[in-house]
Amino acid sequence: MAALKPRSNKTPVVLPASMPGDPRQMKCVLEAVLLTAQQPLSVVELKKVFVEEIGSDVLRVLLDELREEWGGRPVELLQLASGWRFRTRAEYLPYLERLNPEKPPKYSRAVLETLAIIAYRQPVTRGDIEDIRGVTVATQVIKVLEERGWVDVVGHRDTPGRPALLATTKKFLDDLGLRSVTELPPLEQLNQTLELADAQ
Amino acid sequence: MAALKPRSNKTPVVLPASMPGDPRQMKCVLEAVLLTAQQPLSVVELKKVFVEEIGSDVLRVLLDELREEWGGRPVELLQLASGWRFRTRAEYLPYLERLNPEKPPKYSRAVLETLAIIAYRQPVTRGDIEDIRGVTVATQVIKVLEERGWVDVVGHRDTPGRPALLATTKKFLDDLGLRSVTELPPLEQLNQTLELADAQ
Amino acid sequence: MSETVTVDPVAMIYGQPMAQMPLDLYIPPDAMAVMLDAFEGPLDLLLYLIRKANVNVLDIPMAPLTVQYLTYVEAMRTHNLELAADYLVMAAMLIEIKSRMLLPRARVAEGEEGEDPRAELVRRLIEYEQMKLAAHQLNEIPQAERDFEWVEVWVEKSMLQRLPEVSADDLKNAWSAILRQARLHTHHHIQREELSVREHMGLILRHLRDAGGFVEFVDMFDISLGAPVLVVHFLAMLELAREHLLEITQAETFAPIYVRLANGRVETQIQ
Repeated sequence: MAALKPRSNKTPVVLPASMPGDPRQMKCVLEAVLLTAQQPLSVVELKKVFVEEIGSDVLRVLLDELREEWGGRPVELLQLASGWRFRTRAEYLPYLERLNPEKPPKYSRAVLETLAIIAYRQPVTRGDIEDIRGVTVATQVIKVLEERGWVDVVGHRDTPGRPALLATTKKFLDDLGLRSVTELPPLEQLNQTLELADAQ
Repeated sequence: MAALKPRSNKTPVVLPASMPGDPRQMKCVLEAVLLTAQQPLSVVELKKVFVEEIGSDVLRVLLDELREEWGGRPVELLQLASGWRFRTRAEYLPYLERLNPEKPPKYSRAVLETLAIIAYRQPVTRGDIEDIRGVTVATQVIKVLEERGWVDVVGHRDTPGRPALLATTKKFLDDLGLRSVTELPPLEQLNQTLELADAQ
Repeated sequence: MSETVTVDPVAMIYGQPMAQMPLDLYIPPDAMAVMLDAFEGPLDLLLYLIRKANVNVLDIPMAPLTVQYLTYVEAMRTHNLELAADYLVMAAMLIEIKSRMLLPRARVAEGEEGEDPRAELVRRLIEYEQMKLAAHQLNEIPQAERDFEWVEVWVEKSMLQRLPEVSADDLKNAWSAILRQARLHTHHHIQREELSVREHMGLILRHLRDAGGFVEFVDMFDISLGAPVLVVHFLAMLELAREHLLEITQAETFAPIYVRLANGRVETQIQ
């Protein structure tokens, strides 16, 4: 009966001779296994891959070499607590992100209003911001903007307590695609629009 | 009002300069994206990865170069029906299996013959398959192929009962490393003495 | 074409003469059961018989084939194998073809013979055989998961710090909200300000900060920026002086004018 062979391991390709002592071939095997693994692989697991008995020390040397060989590549071999694993380098994540864009996070109203006040009224102190918003400004809010590199302290007002004067930075303008603060939507228009809207 | 371009480079990570004209950098990006992809990526999808506009022809040249560069490696870049993807070379399977001894799906002759008829004669109805095989086709047989994602219903024949028309999917081609149905092995032209494949 | 029927029958099966005993008919019952179970259907069985006899499919000797087929079908029955109706349909078809071949061929037209009664069977056998081989070849193609694995390198998404995007419009909207709010608290007024003056106030403070808090007046201006910018810059400097944020000093008439941060102190917490 023409019973079809269930498995087709009749690839014409010759199996790589992975005798101990062919480190290059062994590294190829490790590479294939690690590139397809769904989780980190420990040295114990990696040893199972080879028919022959392989010392942990030998394997470690091979893994270190493999890691070095992948040094300049977009993907790096890492030794983690639970084993070895390939990982995409951080600088390539923005490209992956572009492929599967997720919704970007949003700043809270407090952060946005604080930023607006600093942008339109700079330089301002935290007290000024609180006066305008009518509420206390949490330290965290200013910190978020400072860490983003959008706002920094440009001086101190010569009043009791010498409060820090905050202003927007060049990075803020760059990130918003502005050449100057004057390119922000003008305030007078806003005032008028608002008055019109309120009048109706 | 300042016309703002939507900015997406808000990562603190410095983007590698992937200006058009730096094919090496672009290939690194392609490599990173393709090595991590969970399914084949089409040229259209790959273009989205870059900030700049890139011609399909340029991309194809880069992909071909990348495929060649990976030539001697345990992992190969393939162009499949739904796009490009890296996969391990067949000769490394024994090693992978030792790590993960889970038995791969093994199909009965009934399933394989049904698959062949759908692949070579598509679109076909279950009745067509039964005519060719000379036996009733069990529902289970079709179900196995549908669950694997290799076969699906593409329409209905305009005859009494409006039987479903079955065809193979892109996943079927991808999983077999093919770009198109035309790459299936050509049918044997049998007209003289019948010789079975396993005739000895 | 039908000379095979002239052989003396050795047996009668289903009322049909059997030309010779199928040569391989005796098989131990257990093996027989396994073998019969392996046929995918009547076409598969017929192909097996034809291959065994090593005959041309285009010139099938119907009588012995039919006899052998029926023998196998009978064997399946006696082994209580589940016998699909398809096998019996095929048996009927074979007998019908065979009997039609015994009849003189009707002349369809001058010099032409009518269709061979075996034609349809041959067509089906060839097509099935083709698909059977195709199935075998399909199975030879390396398959995902069975013969290779897809590469799927780990991506640690948390390494990508996703920062919120803000547009100038967002700021405008935030400002509108503030204005509405401010309107409710009428005790303070938000006036229209010359924005560029405010921007330059920041620039001047930064300049002084970076220069160590003390700069000669003329060095505060970049002539290349043009008159309007210089005027705004100057206004900003006056405003800063008015707000006591900087001091402008001159030791004597015509001596250099210096601009320095109020108190002359450099803010150490500035990076």
